[in-house]
Amino acid sequence: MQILYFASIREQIGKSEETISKPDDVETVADLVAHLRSFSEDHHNALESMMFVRIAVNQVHAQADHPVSDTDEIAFFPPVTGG
Amino acid sequence: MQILYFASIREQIGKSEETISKPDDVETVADLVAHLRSFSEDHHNALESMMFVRIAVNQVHAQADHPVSDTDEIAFFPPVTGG
Amino acid sequence: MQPQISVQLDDFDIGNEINQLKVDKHDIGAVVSFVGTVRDLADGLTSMTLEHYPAMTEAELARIAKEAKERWPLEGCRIIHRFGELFPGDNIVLVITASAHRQAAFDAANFIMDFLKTNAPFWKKETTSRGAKWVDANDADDKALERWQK
Amino acid sequence: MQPQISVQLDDFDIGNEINQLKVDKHDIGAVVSFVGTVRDLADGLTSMTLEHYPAMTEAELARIAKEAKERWPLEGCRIIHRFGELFPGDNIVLVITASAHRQAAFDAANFIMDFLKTNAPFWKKETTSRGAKWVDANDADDKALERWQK
Repeated sequence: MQILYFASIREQIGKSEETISKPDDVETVADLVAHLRSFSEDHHNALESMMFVRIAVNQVHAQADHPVSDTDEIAFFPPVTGG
Repeated sequence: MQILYFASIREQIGKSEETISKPDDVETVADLVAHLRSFSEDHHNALESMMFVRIAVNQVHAQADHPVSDTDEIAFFPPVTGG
Repeated sequence: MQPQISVQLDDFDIGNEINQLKVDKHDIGAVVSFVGTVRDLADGLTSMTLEHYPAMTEAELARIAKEAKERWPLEGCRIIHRFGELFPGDNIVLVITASAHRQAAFDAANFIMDFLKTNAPFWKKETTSRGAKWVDANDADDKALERWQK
Repeated sequence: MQPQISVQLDDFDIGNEINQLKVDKHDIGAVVSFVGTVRDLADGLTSMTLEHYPAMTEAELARIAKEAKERWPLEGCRIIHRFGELFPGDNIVLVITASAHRQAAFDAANFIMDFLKTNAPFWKKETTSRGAKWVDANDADDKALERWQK
């Protein structure tokens, strides 16, 4: 699966994307976040507060209980500030 | 006093303005309208329905009970349709 | 901030007008504009003539803009209303409001248009192949005013 | 009517955009536009950088425009959002809505901006003499959405 990071989350993690294989026990975005937090202290810190992290699955806004598959593009970003 | 007519009321009366002397018993716009109606059949018809006629006294919207003086500019016109 | 009012025969350029409103202003984050145009309806409108009450028109538009300025924190306000003979697609009226806040700009422009529609002394006469006819006032315009009552 | 969406580095010309929206349209009586610009605040903003999520941005703006089109009778709808480095006074976003009816045009533009502010994947980073800082999201923007709930 393709993981994308934007804005302050991208800066905290230090990369804009990474490709990972979905572990069998990762079924939802929430599971995926728990998995990603184990990658590094930066991942842990950037994805710690899910009140702050917004999610898109395949370019559509999603909630933490959204299911994920190995072919998905999952993006994590802070609340948007365009306009 | 200076009397002005606009739009359909101007066309019905056949003139855009006329200068008249205020009769002593004309104290309000309503009195003035009654006076003007006596000028001609066209005046009578144009000013017959006060539901339809709008009034400005010295370039400010006014109601029929607004007092009038001999130095006023009184305008009569249909509901506005600009914008 | 002094609202800028024009009543004119000539057309206007909305981009120019917005740029002029922004000159020397630093706290504009939102600019809302309304353009009213001559509709080319099914009955074959050939032209529209706008009559107005010159001595009153600018004063009435200024009064409406002043009321908007008292209700919302505006950094700029521009009203242009044309008169004379206009054709389908032509511009009739332009209202621009500028503010630090987008909702203030939206509400002020909306308010100005509602009051302009019922208070500014303009009258439209439409000419079609069947002749010329004064446009009737719209009851909905009176209704639109009610929501702004304080 | 197909909403026209652009996400671009370049600036836009609001007059041009309105004219293009009117081509071959006959029933437009009202055009409302919103322009969002970079404010030059007291703390000495030198520039603002807009990051976005390219694969998602246009699709999200199109989804918002489609929702507006389903709610109001629109004859035209145009959204342009810039990204990259911008400076005080620069244009950021343009929304244009055209309709036969002025209130539909006002409400649709207002609705699109409220949804864009909370849903379109853009992030602003402000640079001042003291460094660069991501702009915090505004709670008021979430509140603004509530009034559009059906």
